[in-house]
Amino acid sequence: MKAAVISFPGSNCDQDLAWAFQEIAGIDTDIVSASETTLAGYDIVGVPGGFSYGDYLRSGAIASFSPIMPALKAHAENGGLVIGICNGFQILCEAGLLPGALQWNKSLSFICAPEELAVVNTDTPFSNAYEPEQTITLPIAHGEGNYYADPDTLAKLEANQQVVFRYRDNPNGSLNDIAGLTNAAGNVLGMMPHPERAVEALLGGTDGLGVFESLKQEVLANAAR
Amino acid sequence: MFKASIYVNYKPSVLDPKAEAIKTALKRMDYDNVESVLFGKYFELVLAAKDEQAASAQVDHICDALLANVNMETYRFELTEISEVKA
Amino acid sequence: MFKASIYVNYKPSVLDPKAEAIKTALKRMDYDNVESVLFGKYFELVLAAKDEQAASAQVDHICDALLANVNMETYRFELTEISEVKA
Amino acid sequence: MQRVELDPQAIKEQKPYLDWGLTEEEYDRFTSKLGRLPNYTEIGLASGMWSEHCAYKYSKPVLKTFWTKNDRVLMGPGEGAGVIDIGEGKAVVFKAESHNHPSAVEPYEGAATGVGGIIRDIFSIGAEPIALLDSLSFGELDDPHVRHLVDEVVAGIGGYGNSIGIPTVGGETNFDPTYARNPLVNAMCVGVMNKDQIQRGRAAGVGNAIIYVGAKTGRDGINGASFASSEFADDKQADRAAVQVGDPFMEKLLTDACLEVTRQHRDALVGMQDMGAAGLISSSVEMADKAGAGMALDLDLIPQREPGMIPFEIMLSESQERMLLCVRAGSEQEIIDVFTKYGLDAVVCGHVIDELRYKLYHKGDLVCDVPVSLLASDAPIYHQQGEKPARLEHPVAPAMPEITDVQSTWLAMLGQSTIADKSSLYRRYDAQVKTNTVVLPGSDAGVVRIRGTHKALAMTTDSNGRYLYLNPQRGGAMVVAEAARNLVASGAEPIGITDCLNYGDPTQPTHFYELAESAKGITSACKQLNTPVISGNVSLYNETNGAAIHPTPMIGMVGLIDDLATVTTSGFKNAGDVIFLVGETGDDFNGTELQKMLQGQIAGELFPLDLRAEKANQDAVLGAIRSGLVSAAHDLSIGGFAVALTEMALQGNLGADVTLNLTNAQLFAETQGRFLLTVPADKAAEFSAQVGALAQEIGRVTSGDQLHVQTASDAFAIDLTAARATYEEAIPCHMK
Ligand SMILES: Nc1ncnc2c1ncn2[C@@H]1O[C@H](COP(=O)(O)OP(=O)(O)O)[C@@H](O)[C@H]1O
Ligand SMILES: [Mg+2]
Repeated sequence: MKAAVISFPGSNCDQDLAWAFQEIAGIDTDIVSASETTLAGYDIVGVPGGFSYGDYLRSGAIASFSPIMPALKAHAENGGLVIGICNGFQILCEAGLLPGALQWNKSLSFICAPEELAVVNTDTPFSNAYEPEQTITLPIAHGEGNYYADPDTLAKLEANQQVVFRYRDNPNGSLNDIAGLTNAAGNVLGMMPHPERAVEALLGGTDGLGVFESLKQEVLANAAR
Repeated sequence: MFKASIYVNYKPSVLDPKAEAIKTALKRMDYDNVESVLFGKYFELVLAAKDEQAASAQVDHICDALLANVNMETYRFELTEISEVKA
Repeated sequence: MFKASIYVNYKPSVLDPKAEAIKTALKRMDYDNVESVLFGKYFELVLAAKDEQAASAQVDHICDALLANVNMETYRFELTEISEVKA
Repeated sequence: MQRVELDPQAIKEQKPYLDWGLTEEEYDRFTSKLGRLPNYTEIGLASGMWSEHCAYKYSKPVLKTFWTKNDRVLMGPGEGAGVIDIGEGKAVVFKAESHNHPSAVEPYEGAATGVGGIIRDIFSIGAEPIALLDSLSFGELDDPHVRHLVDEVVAGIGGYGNSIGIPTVGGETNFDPTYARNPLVNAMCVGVMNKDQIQRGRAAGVGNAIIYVGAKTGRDGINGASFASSEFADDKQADRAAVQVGDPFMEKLLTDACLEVTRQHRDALVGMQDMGAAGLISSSVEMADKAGAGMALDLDLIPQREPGMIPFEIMLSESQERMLLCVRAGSEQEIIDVFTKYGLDAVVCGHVIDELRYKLYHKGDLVCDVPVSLLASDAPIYHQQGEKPARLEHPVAPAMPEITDVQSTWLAMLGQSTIADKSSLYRRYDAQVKTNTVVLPGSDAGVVRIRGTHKALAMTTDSNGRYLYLNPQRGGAMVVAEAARNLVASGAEPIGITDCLNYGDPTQPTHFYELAESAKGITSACKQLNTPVISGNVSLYNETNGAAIHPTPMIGMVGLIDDLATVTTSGFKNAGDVIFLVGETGDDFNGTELQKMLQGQIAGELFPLDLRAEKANQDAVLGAIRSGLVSAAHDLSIGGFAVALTEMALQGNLGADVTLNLTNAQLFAETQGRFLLTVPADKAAEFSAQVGALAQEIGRVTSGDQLHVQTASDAFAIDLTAARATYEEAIPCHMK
């Protein structure tokens, strides 16, 4: 089982995510530069947080033109697992792998704080280790995490049960309290909260472990199939 | 050589928190006569192209792909032919 | 009723990392023909004022005090009289 | 803005250097040492290099008195940052920097570029930056201009630190009218490295190449160093030429590339330094001077953002995100390739030469040819005489504060801006990126683990201008003591400090007195607490229209935790834990928040500090923590016992029941050397045996939402719901 974490110029959670995959979940993990053009051989691809290319135009906008993106899109189209966290979520939206967009927080300020989330769909490769409606606490750290999609898109993704995590106490103005969601096929997840920051009790919590355990189970199950 | 003046704005249906903040600030400054605020991005590109049609197609693609997020933004642009570019 | 179209840009001597980032991205997208990029802000205010002069004075003050950071940015605006405002 | 280059004779007559901060005497001194009239470039360079910011011409005699060495110090002041051995082959590197003047003019970019600058100091030593802290002092929040400054400064610090991906794990925010037009914006960065890889800013070896790396040079921040070395008058607010814009994205690339060079290309690298104050001139001259070498640069090779820049501008520009390297001849390409890989500009722009001169070529002309030392070690040093300010001669002691309604005083204290909860501000900083932050902002110190070991570093920034205003020397010692208490309460042994010395115009004998006296106090505390000064920064001329700020040295202190298991935080942990108060409490009110709140002034004789008792108490607390006896610890600082107890309760969501033999007013006294600790009931006897009479049992943690307090004269309760509302909403309410 292998995971790749894509490192864009300006990514700053790439090491953190790779650490969580490698040291916590025990998945063999490589950091792959965004200037590479292939992701062959990886079961899971992580798109990490940070400020790719400075995020100077819109978060994630410039990263979505990186050389690695065609390979990432191909990986996703072939059913490969993709998890985008924070800036990774923004990149996946900009690249069209996830619906909608992330706008400035309602407060217009960056927020770094623990947030309570409800796991509203446990039937995904990213959340099957959680209990339905379980409340978990994960840190958020973003300025642009206010999820927006037009009414049609929103209705569709709700009907399709694509929402995986919802804020209990919406910190940023996201529509329908959306903190994380998948694509229609269910193999690509984007979420603003940082599960990789909640995998060690020493650092204040382990509620993020479920995401990594879910992914690991999914890959093992796929391999057995 | 062409100069493209490009305007990118939120779609009217999208609530723009920055425009809202400006409205609030204007209220606080006692500008009660300001009826509406739109806050967008403005770009100027200078580009070489063989004719206006080619320039227009290119700028359109640049806007659609990069400068605007068409999920929530719209864009428009104007082209002017310019003779020379200042370095 | 007046509509003010306001443009706020960095002063030429101020480093603009945003414009640099866009230039780099355009290069990567193979738009080598783009010579220069300017990235600014664009505002549209609709405001009530008794005449153009009054509107202009107000908009100027709003720009100076709120919309532009005059340490680093310059602004310009155009006023158009409009008959009615769309809500 | 087109600069006209006056010829040497015209310079002599028209004295343009006066506007750049150089005096006539200094011009004469430079001229006589040079042996001819300096040209426009040369005198421009002198104005930058002889500014207080670069030459420390007033502060150097004071800095020399600092205690800078013990057996742990690997590198003291004199380089980008200082280095301390922390065992297991590792070292901690830290320094602080002030960006007060730029932040007063352009708060977002001023604060952001302050952060950017201090990060470069850390990685220029070869250390990986692991944490940031800040120390902010503003005027009162009822002033809209102050609110604007707070908002923008906080956004700027977060904007840079969050983006570059270094957690901001601690800091402080103070409010006092003294800072209304002259905010203090100090930033500190901490890094970790292998102790055998220390890198110095040296340019040695004739023929070796000087390589310029990073952002292009523009006209931003020209004369920034001399700008920071002169005071503000309102009419100068219009002077906006000095604004620099930070690019954290570029700096992230620069950090990674420079660390790769120091780790993997050590043989090729001779020295490296960041371009901070006075940009290219200061970095290049210092590198040559420290190595006793000469240097020649070709300015046509310097990457430039704007056309038509003259040598003066190129050399004095303070464009951000630039570094200067000295690289062995023949290895240039190897180094350039590293930077190219990260998409950064890197160009050879000069060489080390075999004469001790500093030479600049521009469009084929030799535009500067001066002895290296004339710009560096031979800069003037002034031995200023201090004079005791009148206010200190006959301090008028106000009456003892009288507390009529202790509950309402208690709540009102919690709502004072300097005491109230700052989370609405530090929530805007990413405190967790890199996933090593063990203790987040909100406790006494930020704690960051060191991967691959069982160790952690605790860190804090502290200042208290009010204490120094009443007594610069004792106040200076108190700030160091407080910083150490914050670390001890977190379970760390204090190991060293950095500082930012924020004062008024040093040419005024009374301000110089404040500077010199506080250095004495800092030194005595450093020695007592075994925390040498390993780096620092001076910011003088903090004045607006002739009025100086309170003398405000900022102390950044780092402590070592050998075993992660002993990290301690301040929130109550369990109902039933026994509460101990360490240290005696006196009638200590002059200079306190209580005095300010009730009497609207800071006045009288500052209360005493017993450094030996302070050290004994700190040792006892640290010993108890290391023995695993302590479940929560908090030092008593501004607001005294009442504030500390409330904070422990609010953080732990638990109440308390305490009985003290103190007067109501003493609940708010700021007597030094005190801690509140909680100890699990089954360990209380062992704790008492170990700590003895230094600690006094005063009560228990309870599960309720009340603090029940019995003093010498009263029994009363504080409702924690109300306390929380006051404490947490005070600042957000003001900022609305
Ligand atoms: N207040 C101080 N206390 C101790 N050392 C100081 C102090 N001020 C400056 N130094 C030391 O002097 C040297 C030069 O400082 P500075 O010019 O501020 O560095 P930089 O050029 O990186 O900004 C540094 O090593 C710094 O640590
Ligand atoms: Mg404390």
